[in-house]
Amino acid sequence: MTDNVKQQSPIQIVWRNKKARIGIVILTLFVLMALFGPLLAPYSVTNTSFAPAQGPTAAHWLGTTQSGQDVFTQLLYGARVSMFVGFVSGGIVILVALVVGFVAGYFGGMVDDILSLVMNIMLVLPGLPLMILIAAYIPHHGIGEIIFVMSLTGWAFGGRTLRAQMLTLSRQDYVLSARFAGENPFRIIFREILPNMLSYIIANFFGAVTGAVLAEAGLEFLGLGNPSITSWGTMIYWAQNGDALLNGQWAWIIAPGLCIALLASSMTLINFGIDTVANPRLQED
Amino acid sequence: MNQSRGTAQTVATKDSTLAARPDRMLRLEHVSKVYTNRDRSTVAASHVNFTVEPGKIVALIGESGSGKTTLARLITGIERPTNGRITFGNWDVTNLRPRQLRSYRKHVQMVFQDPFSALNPQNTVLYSIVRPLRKHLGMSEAEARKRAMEIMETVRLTPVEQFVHKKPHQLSGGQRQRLVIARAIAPEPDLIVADEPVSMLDVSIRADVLELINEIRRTRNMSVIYITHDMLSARVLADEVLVLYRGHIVEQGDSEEVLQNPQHPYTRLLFASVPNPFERSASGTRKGDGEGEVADVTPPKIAATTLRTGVGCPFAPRCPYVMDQCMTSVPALAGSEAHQTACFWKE
Amino acid sequence: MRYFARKIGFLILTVWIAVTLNFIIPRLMPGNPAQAMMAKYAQQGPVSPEQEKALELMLGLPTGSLWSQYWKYLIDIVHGNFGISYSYFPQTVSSVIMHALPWTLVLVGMVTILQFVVGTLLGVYAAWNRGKKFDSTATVLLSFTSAFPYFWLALALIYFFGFIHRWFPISGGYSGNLTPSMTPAFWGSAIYHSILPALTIFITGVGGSLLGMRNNMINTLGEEYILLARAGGLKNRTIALRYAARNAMLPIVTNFAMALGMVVGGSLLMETVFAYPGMGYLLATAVSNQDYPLLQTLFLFITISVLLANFVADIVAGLLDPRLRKGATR
Amino acid sequence: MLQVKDLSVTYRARRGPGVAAVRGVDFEIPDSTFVGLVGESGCGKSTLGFAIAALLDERRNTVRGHVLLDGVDLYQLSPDQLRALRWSKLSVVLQGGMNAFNPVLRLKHQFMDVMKAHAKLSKAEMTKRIAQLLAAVELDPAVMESYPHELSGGMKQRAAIALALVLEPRLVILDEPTTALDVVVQRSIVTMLSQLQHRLRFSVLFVSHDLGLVLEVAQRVMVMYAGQIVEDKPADLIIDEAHHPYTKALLGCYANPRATRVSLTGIPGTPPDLREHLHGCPFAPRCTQRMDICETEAPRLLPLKDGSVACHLYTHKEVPAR
Amino acid sequence: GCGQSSNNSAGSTAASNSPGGTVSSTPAKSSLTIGVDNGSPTFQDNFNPFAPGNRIGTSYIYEPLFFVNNINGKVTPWLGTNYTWQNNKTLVVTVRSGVQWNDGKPFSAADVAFTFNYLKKYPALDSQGLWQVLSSVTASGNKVTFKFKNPNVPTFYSIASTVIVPKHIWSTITDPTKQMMPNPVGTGPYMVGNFTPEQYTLKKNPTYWQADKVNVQTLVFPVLGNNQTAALKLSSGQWDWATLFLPNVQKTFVSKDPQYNKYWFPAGGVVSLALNLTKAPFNDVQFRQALAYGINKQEIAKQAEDGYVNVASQTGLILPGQSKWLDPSIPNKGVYSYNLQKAKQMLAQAGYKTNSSGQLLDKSGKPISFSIEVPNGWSDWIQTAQIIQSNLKQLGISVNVATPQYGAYSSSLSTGQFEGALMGFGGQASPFQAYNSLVNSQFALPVGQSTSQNQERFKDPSVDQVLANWQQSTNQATQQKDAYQVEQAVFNQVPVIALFYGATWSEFSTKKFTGWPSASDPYAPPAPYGQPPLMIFTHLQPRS
Ligand SMILES: Nc1ncnc2c1ncn2[C@@H]1O[C@H](COP(=O)(O)OP(=O)(O)OP(=O)(O)O)[C@@H](O)[C@H]1O
Ligand SMILES: Nc1ncnc2c1ncn2[C@@H]1O[C@H](COP(=O)(O)OP(=O)(O)OP(=O)(O)O)[C@@H](O)[C@H]1O
Ligand SMILES: [Mg+2]
Ligand SMILES: [Mg+2]
Repeated sequence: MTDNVKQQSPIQIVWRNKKARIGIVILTLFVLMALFGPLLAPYSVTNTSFAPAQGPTAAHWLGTTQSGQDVFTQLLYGARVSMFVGFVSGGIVILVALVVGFVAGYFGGMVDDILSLVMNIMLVLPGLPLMILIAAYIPHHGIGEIIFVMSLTGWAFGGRTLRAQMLTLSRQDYVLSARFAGENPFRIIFREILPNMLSYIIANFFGAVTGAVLAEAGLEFLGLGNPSITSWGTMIYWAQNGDALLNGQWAWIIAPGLCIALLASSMTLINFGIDTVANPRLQED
Repeated sequence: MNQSRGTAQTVATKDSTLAARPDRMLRLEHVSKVYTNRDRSTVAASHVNFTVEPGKIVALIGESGSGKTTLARLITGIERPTNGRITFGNWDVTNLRPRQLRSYRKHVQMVFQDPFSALNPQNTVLYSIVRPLRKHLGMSEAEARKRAMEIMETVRLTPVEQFVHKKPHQLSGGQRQRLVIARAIAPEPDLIVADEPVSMLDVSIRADVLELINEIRRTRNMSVIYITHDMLSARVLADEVLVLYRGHIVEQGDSEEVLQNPQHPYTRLLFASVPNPFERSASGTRKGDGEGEVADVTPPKIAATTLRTGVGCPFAPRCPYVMDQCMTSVPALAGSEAHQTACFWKE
Repeated sequence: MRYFARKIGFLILTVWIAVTLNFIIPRLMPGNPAQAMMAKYAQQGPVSPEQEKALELMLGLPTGSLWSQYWKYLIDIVHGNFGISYSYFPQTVSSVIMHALPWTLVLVGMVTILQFVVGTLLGVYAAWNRGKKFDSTATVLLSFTSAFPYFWLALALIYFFGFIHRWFPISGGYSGNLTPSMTPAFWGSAIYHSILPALTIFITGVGGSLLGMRNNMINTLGEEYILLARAGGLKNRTIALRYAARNAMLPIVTNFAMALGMVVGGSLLMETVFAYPGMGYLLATAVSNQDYPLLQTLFLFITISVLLANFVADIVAGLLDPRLRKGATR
Repeated sequence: MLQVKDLSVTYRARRGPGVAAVRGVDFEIPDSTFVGLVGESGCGKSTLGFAIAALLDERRNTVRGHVLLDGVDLYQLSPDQLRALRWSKLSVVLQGGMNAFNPVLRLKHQFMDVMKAHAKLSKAEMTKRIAQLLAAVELDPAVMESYPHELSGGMKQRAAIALALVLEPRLVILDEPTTALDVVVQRSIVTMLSQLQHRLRFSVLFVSHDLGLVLEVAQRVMVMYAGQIVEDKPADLIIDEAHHPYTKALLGCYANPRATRVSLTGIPGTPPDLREHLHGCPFAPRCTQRMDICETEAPRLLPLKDGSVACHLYTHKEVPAR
Repeated sequence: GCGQSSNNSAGSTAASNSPGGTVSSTPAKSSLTIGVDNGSPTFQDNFNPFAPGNRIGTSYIYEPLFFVNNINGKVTPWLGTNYTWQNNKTLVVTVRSGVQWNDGKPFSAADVAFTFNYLKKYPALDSQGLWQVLSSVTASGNKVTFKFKNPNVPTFYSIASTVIVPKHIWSTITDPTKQMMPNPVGTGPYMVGNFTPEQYTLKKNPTYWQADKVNVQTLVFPVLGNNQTAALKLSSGQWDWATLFLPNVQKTFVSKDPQYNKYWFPAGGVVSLALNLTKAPFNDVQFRQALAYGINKQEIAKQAEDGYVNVASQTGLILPGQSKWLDPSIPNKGVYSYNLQKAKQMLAQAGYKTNSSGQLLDKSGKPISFSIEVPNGWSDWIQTAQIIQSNLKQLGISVNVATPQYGAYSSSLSTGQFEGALMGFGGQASPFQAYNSLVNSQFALPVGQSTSQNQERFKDPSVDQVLANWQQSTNQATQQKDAYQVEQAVFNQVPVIALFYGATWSEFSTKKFTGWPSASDPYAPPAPYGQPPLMIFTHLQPRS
């Protein structure tokens, strides 16, 4: 009767997954880049004194912008904003999703019906167009506003999965047992249920971050963001306003896009691993 | 409408040394529970009356869907009855507010069917036992730990030091169920409701767990409601037996009485369905070949589910001895105090 | 029947909410959206009060209490009257949209379906050959390509295939000297123009379909009925397609909503880069032109298209999955 | 008819030792015999059943030994030969959960898929055959038009048995076919199964953890412990003549409803970890009649007068060494 | 039957080209492809001169009374042959005879009078606000008489540039802004040819009154697409004439075909930093002057505008085009050259202190910080604001660059609810128009009320007085004297901080036609929109 299969810690399971390992390595690199970018950057990000619109050279690995900034420096700084926006929006999205998912999943009944309906509606409202619509009306576009728009349009997906998960878990006998042990609802949620859905939360978090990073880039590209910050999205915005392609400055456009793609896919890859925690069937042989 | 089937029955006690203490007596009076879904409603309990005296083990027997778990959930306050009253000592279980419910559960605990899902995979053995001690008995962490270890001794999770930091997945099925039981007895409840506590366990472990429950009952003088579909284990463990069919109690009484001499056709069907290895060595033939007792009773037909509830005996559609009377009125429990049956048919 | 009734109810409710959002959002934000337009005219010279009145009348600015505005707005929408576009003045918003709609519908619709079919089939193949070379290469590679920002990929394609090599046109939906018509020349031109845009959606989208299908397929392959089908000596093809893939499809069809929302967003960015005459580019220009009536109606149309597609997906899911039809599990 | 020779199955692990779930099993099932296979959870019953049906995923485990069906070794066949042989000679019935049938196909079509894979039959012929079979398992033939979710658990299990019989196989392997069901339903299905077996004369390998149930329906019972068969006997004899201490202990876990009240005894201890190499008799740690040799030497399955047993008690006393 | 021949020419273009079709880089000899009309983003078939969102080609079809060259203010007779001020409240214009509408009907003074009275009838059409000044317009013979309510001489330029529409068509149109006009009737050199939402052609009007001077037979207007693709198309030689901001134009355009590819980016207006003069410290002249010194306009011109433009004179005049108006006593042609030291000094003198962390404090002791609003997506302006931001940081002023949508930007400017904003002004034929709308306190409405002019809300009665004088005078010398006074005021009081001259972007190819305007022959701005094309097309000669 003993459960003979020795359990591995979730982290081991994730790390054992080859794809997840690649993802973790890439993500770590980007986190380091965001943290230490300014130290690594060859120049100051506000320095506009270089010969403008140059292709890659030894001094400027990725060339310079049309207004004479070093593209590589911008790329390093851009990691900060892009990841900040991504992770903060992702965090807020997950927080909102958790609260809504919990309230809906734990209390059930009418509350659940209403919240589920709201989530389903939010889900079918197309995200980017809604973001554009809101961004088009918002008078100011600071980072805060971008994060707000992102969170507002992004929470429903996480909310729905977390609600479902919450629903499943709160029907588990051990939750009922905890009630028999005299635990209060608060503790039941945080001590009994939450730890068991951690992998879902993290997977959803990464999903939300990926979405936010891509959406931020999209908004910035459309000029609906804040072009005076340096993020990978604004880099592409400026690159295309500065006709980078026309000038043959492909590095100016390719580099930030590649970073976005790598960052986003690193999280997708990590999620391969995290999926296997919740669903052993997906584990690699 | 269903007329009264007499007031709550007190099942006779065999052991007079355990005097009835009314402050720890569970009493169900005309308890009904109707689940209403979108398009249909299910009567999961119908006019159930019984009492459980302190220190007694009462078995609830019935096939799947007969309403056993429903009764357990009603008694433990997880759900509220649609009708009727449940009292435990001075508690009116039917009207507990959340705060009261929590203190009620110091006195009434539950053991779940599936020890795999009743334990949080993240929590250690010690934590699982310490929590109810702290919450219900208000012990300090140190006290609770000490006490928890004693309880582990009681349920024979020994050597204790080896087990305290294990997590459920490191335990065998039997050990898990012991842990579940340890958890339930930790706050020193007066009543434990055990919903099929051994049905998920291997036969080789069942006896031990049942024995443990029995022992605890004896040493701690708790009442136990033992829910099962397995008549044999009920017979081993219980003092009294209640047979449930579609939310109705169709037979009840002293366990030896009822199980040695089942009266209701449904009880007979159940009894005949129990696999019995010893049967064959006696007869020397395989049951399937001949008539045997099983052939007496018609197997359930799909049509049974379409029966309109409330009219006639619930078992009538499956009953081999069905009479006209059965279709129009509901039989009430009748018979001696030690053995009552709700059936119009008499042998 | 109940299943469909509920779906229709949800459809109507969501449309109503989208409509109401459209009504509320502009009113929550500071400034009168039409001021933008007036200010633009006013740049050319002083605006007298009479002129302002005339402009307001010309643009059809709302008057009256909020409730009466809302009523009028709802009634107008029911009558298909979405007002007049500022940037296409005096054309109605609906006629402007009707010109853009087919482009997006055909291009995005076709590519989405293609991408979905190809991705799903590849997903089936990858899951069936789990752990083999194709599986591991395809999953990693495609999770990378599906993380490409749409606009970025579009720019790269334009640069390499449109500008450097000049194999494909870099913008527009068809050659300008052809009149939209059902002639082969026009269709040829339209298809030729749609190749790079289509490629953009396809490359970024196919990964999602593959990965989604692969996961579901792996789950499904672990089900008992698959084992039973194998024990039954069914052909691998039958097991893979009729038993596994068909069931693995179900959650995907139901989750079409999310996928479609993404495609719509992606195609919007793609169209903007390619100056493709569809809804997405129209939406992006409506933003920069401050054409709020157009902007709102576009959003509404996009929402309704997504909703309808979802509705269809739900129906298809219902047809594929008998459990849904009875409303048994839901 | 079915011969299993020295069959071993190991579930490979990515790291460390794999799970040796079946360890050198030998037995035969003659024609038209109802054989029960019992043992505690995790002792390898299902694995053995699946190995006999050649259903184990070869990428994840190693199967050694031979499974001969009418003299043909299943593990020597090409995939196509194996496919042809499946179901027509050997079929399986799995636990009666929600998942034994494809949820999106009508039962009829699932029956037909199997029939089409093996024989060319017209639609009408197939329909007729399905109706016959459903009637044989006491189901309304109209049920064939239903989807799986429209059936109750018991009905589904009957249908699964009908499906197993659709090609008149020689051997049907049933893996815990009634565990998910209620006693009453279980009883009626087992009864029906045993009558069918009697009538149609196919062989049955009935896998269950419920010795009581198996003893009632089977002609022969094999008791499995830790991946090995420890006792193999005609069912009639087991109660009175069980040889292996494990079998005896198992029997002690059942109460006789007809007899007067008895207390039950469990078997203390837990089964061994199948990942480990086992020294000596795997049951030794739990055995009340343990001898020194049990700790060091593994007993082999040796024939007795009726059946066979793997226990040193008999190797050394009653059974003369060969 | 219209324009079969020109359709063919466009059609043959497609046929002869690569399968893409859009790659119409080598159209027929006598046609020009012009990249100017953007659509929104596709074309609607509307050539109604009064409708917002009409086609750029509309201005190739309708003509004004006089052609006014905004570069130097030179007036060329067009549909009007001559004008006289009978007094400063009466203007008489003589109308050209022998002109035909392109539907064959004759053009007359009655059409002119009809047009102006039509604007009166439909105020929504009177985008220049003519009828705030006019009292009547009447025709008799070939003369049209404009009577004014008050003397307002500079209004002549507005009258001159108003396009004339045919009475026989428009007299029956009762909702002129909503009238779709796919086949417009005008007097101009071109008429509508072939139309699709992605491209349209104009063909030469055979009965044009100066048909002999017009050598280009067909004009092709493809949809511009977005900036990115437009630049790629221009660079790859698909267009003969375009108006795009191209970075590094020498490399990205000229070098692709150095013999023929030309550009000319003349100044067309002043881009300035407007500060809200109703708020402290912006209401302090010395503060504004210090800022004017503290902003590196040179760097802005170089970085944000790729060095295509010049630093603007603080006088508000567009130099060198309007140099005849420039008061010679103003130093350095009115440019506040960048001088950080001087700026700091001036601030200190004016009593602004800095705190320990280097922040500049206002009079109440709070650190000065403000935001500069720039319309969303105007990337060169955003860059400009970013440079200002880093310049002013040197002075201890913290600037936030806000990029609201144009509507929000425009409404905060017009209601005066802004701190700083980039703003364009000027570019008209007469400096009076620029000054009037920049500093006339008549427009400086209280904060909260909407105004389209003097949005920085500058008030100086003496300046108002001078402007009123100027407005009434038909005398060149008086006007000059008044202009000097206003210049001085604008230069010294810095109502807005002039940054650089906004350019008229124009790239063209001389491969097929020569005679384009240039710095040495600035007969018209080189823009393919507005009225300059009317002038330019009478100058273009086929290359022999
Ligand atoms: N939450 C619920 N909603 C609707 N019906 C319910 C609900 N819970 C139980 N039922 C129905 O009530 C009846 C009794 O169920 P209950 O779970 O009490 O049976 P049980 O005797 O415990 O059966 P089992 O042996 O299968 O556990 C069944 O028909 C069941 O379907
Ligand atoms: N896919 C697998 N990978 C690794 N180990 C496995 C796998 N399947 C089963 N096992 C292990 O093999 C042993 C035998 O499993 P099996 O399922 O055959 O037991 P069983 O006798 O059928 O048990 P039960 O009565 O619980 O069904 C167990 O220890 C189990 O943990
Ligand atoms: Mg139950
Ligand atoms: Mg098994």
